[in-house]
Amino acid sequence: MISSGASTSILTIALLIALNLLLFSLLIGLFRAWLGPSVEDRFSAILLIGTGGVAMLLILAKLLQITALYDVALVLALLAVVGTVALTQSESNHD
Amino acid sequence: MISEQLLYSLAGVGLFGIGLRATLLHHMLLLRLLALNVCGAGVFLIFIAIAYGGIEVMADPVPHALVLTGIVVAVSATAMALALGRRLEALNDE
Amino acid sequence: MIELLWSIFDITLVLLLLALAWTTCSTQDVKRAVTLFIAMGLLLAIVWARLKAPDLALAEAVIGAGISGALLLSAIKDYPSNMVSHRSTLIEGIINSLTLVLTILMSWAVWHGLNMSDGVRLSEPVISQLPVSGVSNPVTAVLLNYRAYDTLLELAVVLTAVLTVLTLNEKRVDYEFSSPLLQGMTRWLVPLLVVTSGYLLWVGAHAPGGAFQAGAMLAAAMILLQLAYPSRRQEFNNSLLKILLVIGIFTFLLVGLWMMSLNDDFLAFTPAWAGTLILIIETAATVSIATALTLAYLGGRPRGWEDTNRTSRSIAENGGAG
Amino acid sequence: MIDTLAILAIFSGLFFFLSGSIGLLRLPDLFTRLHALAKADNVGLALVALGVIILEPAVINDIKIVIIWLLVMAASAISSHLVARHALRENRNDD
Repeated sequence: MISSGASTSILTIALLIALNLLLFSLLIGLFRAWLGPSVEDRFSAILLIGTGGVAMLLILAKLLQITALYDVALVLALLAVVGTVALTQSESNHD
Repeated sequence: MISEQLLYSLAGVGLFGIGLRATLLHHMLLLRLLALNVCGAGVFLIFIAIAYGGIEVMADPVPHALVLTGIVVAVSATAMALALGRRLEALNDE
Repeated sequence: MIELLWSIFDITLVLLLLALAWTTCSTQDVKRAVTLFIAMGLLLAIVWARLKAPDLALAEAVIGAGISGALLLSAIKDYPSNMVSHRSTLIEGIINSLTLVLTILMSWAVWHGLNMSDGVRLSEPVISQLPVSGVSNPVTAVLLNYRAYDTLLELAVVLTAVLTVLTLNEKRVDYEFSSPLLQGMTRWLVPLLVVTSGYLLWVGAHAPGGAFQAGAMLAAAMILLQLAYPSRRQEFNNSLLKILLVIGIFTFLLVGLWMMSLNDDFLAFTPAWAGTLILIIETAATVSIATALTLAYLGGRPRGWEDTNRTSRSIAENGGAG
Repeated sequence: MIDTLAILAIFSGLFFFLSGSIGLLRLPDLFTRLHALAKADNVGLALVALGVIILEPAVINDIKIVIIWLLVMAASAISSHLVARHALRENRNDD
């Protein structure tokens, strides 16, 4: 495993603060999922978690030195659209 | 600092409790199914929390493999339960 | 400082997870519960990543973002969405107190267990046997070599679940609308999904990945095709589907029996061939899992399935009449 | 020096993430919320990805991150379109 700049503590601290802020921003976004009112509103919060999750995985990959987490982020990005499509296609049918 | 193992396994216990309560309380099949899945996620979380050893240490791979099998089985069981529920609803409508 | 920041992150993540679980479980609104559940799945993927379990994060990302979202969202319309019901106060009280007691007991057990002396960690024997397992990713080694029995039975569980789905229902009615933008995207996204699925299958030997992740990815590609081209009625080749559905478990059994003839033990791989055998098994399993999940998403038999499968339909119809 | 640049990029990305999630929470209706979301999706993730690329020495991972960013951009555009269209159609059905 390549040990890079992440071993320096200033960078680690900065990345950790960034990680915390990202989680905080997801927390704010999740209030929308909780409040609603419509399904679309809730779903827009899920879209935010998808993107925020990708960003968090990128930073975590750097912090924990696990390169496989880039693959996880890639998968999340690839499949981000499938859930949306399932939501928007399935409901228009029944009314 | 508190140990991550303890924090995450307690969270797993919490998820299990929340899921179990809702499984017993709800009448509707789909909601019960979701609650059961939350329950399962709690169990997985306990496993993985115990496997975790620290930032620098490699985690124990055996619980990871167990939970991976568990996730596959959980998804299959969910799919099966959804099909059963759909059949049940269709029968109720008749 | 670093430890403090990690702790803040951990505690926030755990609280967010618990809050999401609570809201998922306490609402009576189906759509709300399903969306919150999907959000919880995505958050769980981050938790697995945080706990250094990239294999699980990968599986959870594929399942949470793709398969279970599609499964549950398409299932919503099978259920009435505004059925509000309550248990009587007495029963609710009993359930609440029982689960509370159980949760406290389990917390105590976990706390006590973690405080005991460190037992034997299984990771040491796993790592020491890794050179003869044929792969270098320990999780894949556990799944397909040391505990291959489990994975064989796991495939059997998947097959059983899908057979139940197929026996019970017809395929859902196709959707009516699609968007040209979506179709344009599907046209280049599906090949990308298929390539990534192959990559995950291949990389599983030495890094996180493997049959299940690859199979679920392939299934997501199929689901996307199904959703984006509703007007183009896909006629499935049903005999081919049946073969694909069982090819994984069949190959697994065949390899196991072959190894039994050589090494006197079911699924005891010869170290020199283990890598190749595992790849063969995983490829077959990927195809089977993808077929199984796609059929599970469709919610039942595709059209024309009965023509070769009359008995199961008559059973289902008798069940319906009775 | 390189690290400072990366931290700068990541934190400017975080600014967009935070404003995106605050917008998601505070804006009055679904369509404006989707508009806020696009900021986090496109610019926010782009800057975070840029920061991680600067920190990541392996070229294969850099390529992965660029692909992730492109995928998220495409997915966000399609998702917003589908969710908004779905909302419009459902409302018309209600009237």
